[in-house]
Amino acid sequence: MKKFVSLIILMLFLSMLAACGNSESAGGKNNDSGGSDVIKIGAIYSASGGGAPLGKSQMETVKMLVEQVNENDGIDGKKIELIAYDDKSDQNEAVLSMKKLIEQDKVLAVVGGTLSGNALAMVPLAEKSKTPFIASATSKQIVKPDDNSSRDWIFKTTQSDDVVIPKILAYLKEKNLTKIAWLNVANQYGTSAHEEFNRLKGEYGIEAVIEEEFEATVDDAKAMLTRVKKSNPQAIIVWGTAQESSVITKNLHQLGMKLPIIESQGIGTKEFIELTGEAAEGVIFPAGRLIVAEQLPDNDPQKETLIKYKEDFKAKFNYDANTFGGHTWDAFYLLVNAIEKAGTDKEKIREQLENTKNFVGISGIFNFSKDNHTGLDESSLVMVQIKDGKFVIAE
Amino acid sequence: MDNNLTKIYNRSLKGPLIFFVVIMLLPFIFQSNNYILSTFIMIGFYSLVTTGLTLLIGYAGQISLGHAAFYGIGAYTSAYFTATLQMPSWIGILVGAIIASLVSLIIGIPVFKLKGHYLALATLGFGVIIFTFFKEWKTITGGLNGFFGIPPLSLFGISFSTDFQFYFLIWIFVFLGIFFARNIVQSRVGRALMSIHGSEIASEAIGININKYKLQIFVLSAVYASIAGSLYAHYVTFINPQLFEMMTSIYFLIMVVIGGIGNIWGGLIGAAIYVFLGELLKDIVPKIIPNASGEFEIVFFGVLLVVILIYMPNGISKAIFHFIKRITSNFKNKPVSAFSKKSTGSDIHD
Amino acid sequence: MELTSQFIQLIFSGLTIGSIYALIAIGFVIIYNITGLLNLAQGDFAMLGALTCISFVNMGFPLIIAIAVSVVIVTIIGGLFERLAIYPARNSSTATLLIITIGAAFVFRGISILIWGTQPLALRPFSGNQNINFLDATIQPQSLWAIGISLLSLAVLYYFFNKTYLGKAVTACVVNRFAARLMGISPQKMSFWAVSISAGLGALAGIVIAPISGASYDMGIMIGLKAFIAAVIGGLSNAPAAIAGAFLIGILESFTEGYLSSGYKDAISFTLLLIVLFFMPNGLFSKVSGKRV
Amino acid sequence: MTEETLLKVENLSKSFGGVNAVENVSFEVKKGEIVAVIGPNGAGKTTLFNLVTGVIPATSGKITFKGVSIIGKRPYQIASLGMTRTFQNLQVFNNMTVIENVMTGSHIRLKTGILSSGLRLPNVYKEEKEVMQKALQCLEQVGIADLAFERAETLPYGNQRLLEIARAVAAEPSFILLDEPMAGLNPQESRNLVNVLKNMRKQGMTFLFVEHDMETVMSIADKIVVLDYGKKIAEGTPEEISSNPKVIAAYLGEEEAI
Repeated sequence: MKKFVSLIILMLFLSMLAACGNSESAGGKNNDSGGSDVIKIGAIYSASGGGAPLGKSQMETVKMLVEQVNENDGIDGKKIELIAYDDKSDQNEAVLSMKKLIEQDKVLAVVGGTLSGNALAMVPLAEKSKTPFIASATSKQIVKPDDNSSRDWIFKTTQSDDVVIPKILAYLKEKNLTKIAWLNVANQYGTSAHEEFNRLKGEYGIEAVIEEEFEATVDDAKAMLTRVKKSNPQAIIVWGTAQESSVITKNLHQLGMKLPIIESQGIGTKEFIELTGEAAEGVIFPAGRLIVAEQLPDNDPQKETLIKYKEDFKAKFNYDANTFGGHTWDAFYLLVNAIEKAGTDKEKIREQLENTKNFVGISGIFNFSKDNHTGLDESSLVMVQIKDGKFVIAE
Repeated sequence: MDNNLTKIYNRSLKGPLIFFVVIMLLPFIFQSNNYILSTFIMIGFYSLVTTGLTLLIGYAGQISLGHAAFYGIGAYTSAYFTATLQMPSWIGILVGAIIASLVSLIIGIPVFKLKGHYLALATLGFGVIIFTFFKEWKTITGGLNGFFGIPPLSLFGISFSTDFQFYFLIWIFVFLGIFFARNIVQSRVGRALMSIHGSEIASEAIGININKYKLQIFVLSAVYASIAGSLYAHYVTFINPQLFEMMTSIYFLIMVVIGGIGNIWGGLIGAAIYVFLGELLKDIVPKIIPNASGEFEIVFFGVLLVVILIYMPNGISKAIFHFIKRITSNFKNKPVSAFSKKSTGSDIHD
Repeated sequence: MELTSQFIQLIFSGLTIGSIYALIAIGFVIIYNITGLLNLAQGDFAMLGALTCISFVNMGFPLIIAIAVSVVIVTIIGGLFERLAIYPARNSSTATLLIITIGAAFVFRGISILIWGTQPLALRPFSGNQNINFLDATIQPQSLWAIGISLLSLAVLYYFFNKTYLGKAVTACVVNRFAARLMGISPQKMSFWAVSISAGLGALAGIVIAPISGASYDMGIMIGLKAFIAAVIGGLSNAPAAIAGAFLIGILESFTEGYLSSGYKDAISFTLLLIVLFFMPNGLFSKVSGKRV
Repeated sequence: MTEETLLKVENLSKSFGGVNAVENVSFEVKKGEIVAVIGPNGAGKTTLFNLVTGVIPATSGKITFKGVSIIGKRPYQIASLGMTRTFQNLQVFNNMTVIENVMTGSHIRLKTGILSSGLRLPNVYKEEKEVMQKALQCLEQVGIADLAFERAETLPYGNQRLLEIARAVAAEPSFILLDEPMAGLNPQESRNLVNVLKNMRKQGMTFLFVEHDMETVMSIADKIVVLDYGKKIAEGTPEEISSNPKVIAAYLGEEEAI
């Protein structure tokens, strides 16, 4: 028995090498027959691992949209073939998957990158191979690197920190709240926003009376928050995603700190409200219009698109669509739009993407240019408040 | 009598050379496919780390769950010296190795007073502490935002910027690393290491300074990891602390154990299986279960891991070498000498 | 006054999380002493317990029944895990067994993504949200539940191990495996019970913490690890010491967060661990034994 | 020349948590002698061995070997002075072949370090060949040279004992401690081992050994040290010991207790 199983396992591994060779030749053949009847698009999201709370809905969004487009006869009669990989929130997986998409699957373009780190690791590969890549991660380095390396082929559908933070700062200034406590989750998402906050706060005359970090695995932050309480801020900014922000928000409530609480766009999910309960009441955060779609006036250009995405998604996956999936919707349809107009030439797709104007998406209305590969400005965001367990547009 | 040594130590270069030639020829077959090349390059990085770890775990019998730290030290040192200080690559690699060996020495002195699970936990603890350094020492490492713009490796005036070039570089390092390790294993030092695994009290009684050897081999394995890390940083050009957290150390241990302890090729085999298995699951799983994403791969990987270790507790390399031996002995009709008949019960240390 | 209130706040935060660590740490101690196994999937039992319980509550079961049923289910999963993964490999090396438990942890995490997805889920507190004020410090009722339930389970465990036949048999295995075998107690059977019971305890810990931190597929990793540190700091061979270690780690963490920065929380726990390992390898609370090594 | 003192133990004591395992023991071993330590179970014989070889630290007392104090020295340092040992519970290196076990025994006689072995410098090969020859000789000396390439763990118990002795000899020590070398051997194996030891003594080796088998002790020991409850109760030639009333009482006492 033991020998038998050992043998089977051994065979499996031997077949693995063979499989590698096979898939290579198969990939080659597909390429030879020319991409004339299908359009190959690659997707890489973190559907499992640490980034999964964001990446799973992105992966499901892109799969759903491909189905929809193909049901409607594809792009100019050509079906889309989606090749999707889960990078498992691991940078090496992301790099290997990107190479596989480019070199072996020979995709026309790639959408993906849930986590900024993974997206940043994929960027040079897309750039080098001249493959259009539309990322859904937040870091502004993805399209506007500090070292000024080239980003011709890279686009991004999320509001960078340099769009989100000014929105918040402007809001605080307007409400005349100048003494602020800043708390961020100790990961890339939190620290990059923190940097941006520190860079810009002066311009808005805002002062941080205390700056703290908390772990993504935090269970109880009351200890740290008592320190925050002592520093007497006028408002508190909590920068994290749903689970950790929920703990902080609940703790603030328990400590009886009745201050304006401003959080990040990362809490814009129903789970946050469920997790946080009554403590979530009154929390304000900047968000795309997706979560408040129903409350938009009928003449809002985004309304129809938003509601359709929401309904489709809910019907198919039985949970609510969220902002993260929305970024993927934008990435995918920007690409589809570009292919429809420019055909299947990579350089032309790139040019088309760069010149896309007034594209109505989920995250906002996109206006790209040579210097702006994000295409979104502050108007894509609204301040949203939690009231009676619902997201409402704040005034 | 001159050939006596070959009775216990397989010094034959035939197998390794054939393997080396095959490895060196592969890129010419896959030249157009950077994906396959980079799969092999990843195996190369891991093999370098796991070969060092095999000396520590497989021969000296000491567990480490902190080697991602040394991998990271190599990567960050190289990144800092080449990107920030604009120095040549070899200086980064060298300084990384020196820092890694110093750190491992400082860690090793207290840690190797411990055994078994306690040792595992202590090394894991050091791994977490060094990870905290990567995370918090923002002026050097860039913190959680990561370290950008590491230049491609350039050695001896050659720049290794393509997968094709890098492939040769990393595999030459791997083979040098394996041969160095193999030479160590087949010598006085190797026997001393194995004796520590066999019985610490007995090896001390015949005059082996077990703490010295544990420490030496720990430092050596840290240097292996550091060099691999340096090369890795130049290869990916972007690193962040998350690459060097606890799970990475655990993955290294997984590779060593599934590869097989007590065999110097075990590290390479384990690394290859780990990478191939991951890539293979990526292809196979969606075919079995449509619409499946990564979590299925993780489940399959976990199940396979458990099954492999239940049925091959000594790792896969042993099974592979037995298999090769069977095939080759089928070719040669009869054992050549009376000796080989006798030694069927013995295992040659490769 | 403010100083005392902050102090009490920190103590309660520490005790709450410490009580969670304690429940899991005891699981470690039981398994470690009976099987010599370091089970890195221990924290995942907490995750499974919490998520299962949330599912039952959402189906409309009363909380108490949901808790009971999910503890039983996870106990069974623990038993299966022991039979399918640990038992067949019981004679393997430390490293091999360690990795088998990691493999099992992968499986648990993967399966729970499949069942519950990746978004964190909520469990309502056992008894309302009305905070209790105690000397100016704010205490959640759930904290009291956490501390209370862990103390209660410790009492039940004490009774089990000292008064019931099965419990005594398990204890006998801990003290002397060989002697236990002579008495007709099979260590293999005890290994099964040990892992099952630890799984049940883990599940309970997960359920208790869920209303405080929420529950998601990856919550087990850090909880499990911290509980293990706690067990080692206290002393792996001694359950009460492990519990003391768990509360100590909980309080240490809460004070680090309260007075320093939470970025260093893990590093500080591990530093304490290393200090204990180097200077008191039998744990902080172990008596100096005259036993020959 | 034969009167040269090799090992000198003075007032040696060791207590474990208040229990005296060895108490105030003194004796000497001269070069070329075979000295036996006997005593009922729990008399402290193995503890004495562990003290002399540095495995456990002494509570008080002095041990000098070749005129050098070895108190506080680590076992490997003591071994490098020329003292090796075997173990009551066999400590063969199961993960190696028989000959590698013995080659490991030659450790202190070799110089190769990590760098020179890793780079395989020319002198390494020469050294390796020599150590292998030496190991084969040691195996021949104990009569198991034909098993050289078997895995150590596959050897029967008796041969593992011989292997431990060969490993101890490979270090070319001047003094070997044997902890119950006859335990678990059948009569023929025992006789064989006695011959091996006698031959080695002829070549100038000195032995200190613990043994229960009185026949062996009486036949090869030059001097016997008797321990009871950690104290030395007698010392002398086999003839003196066999007629010593204290010794008889200690042994009879033990038998009565059974």
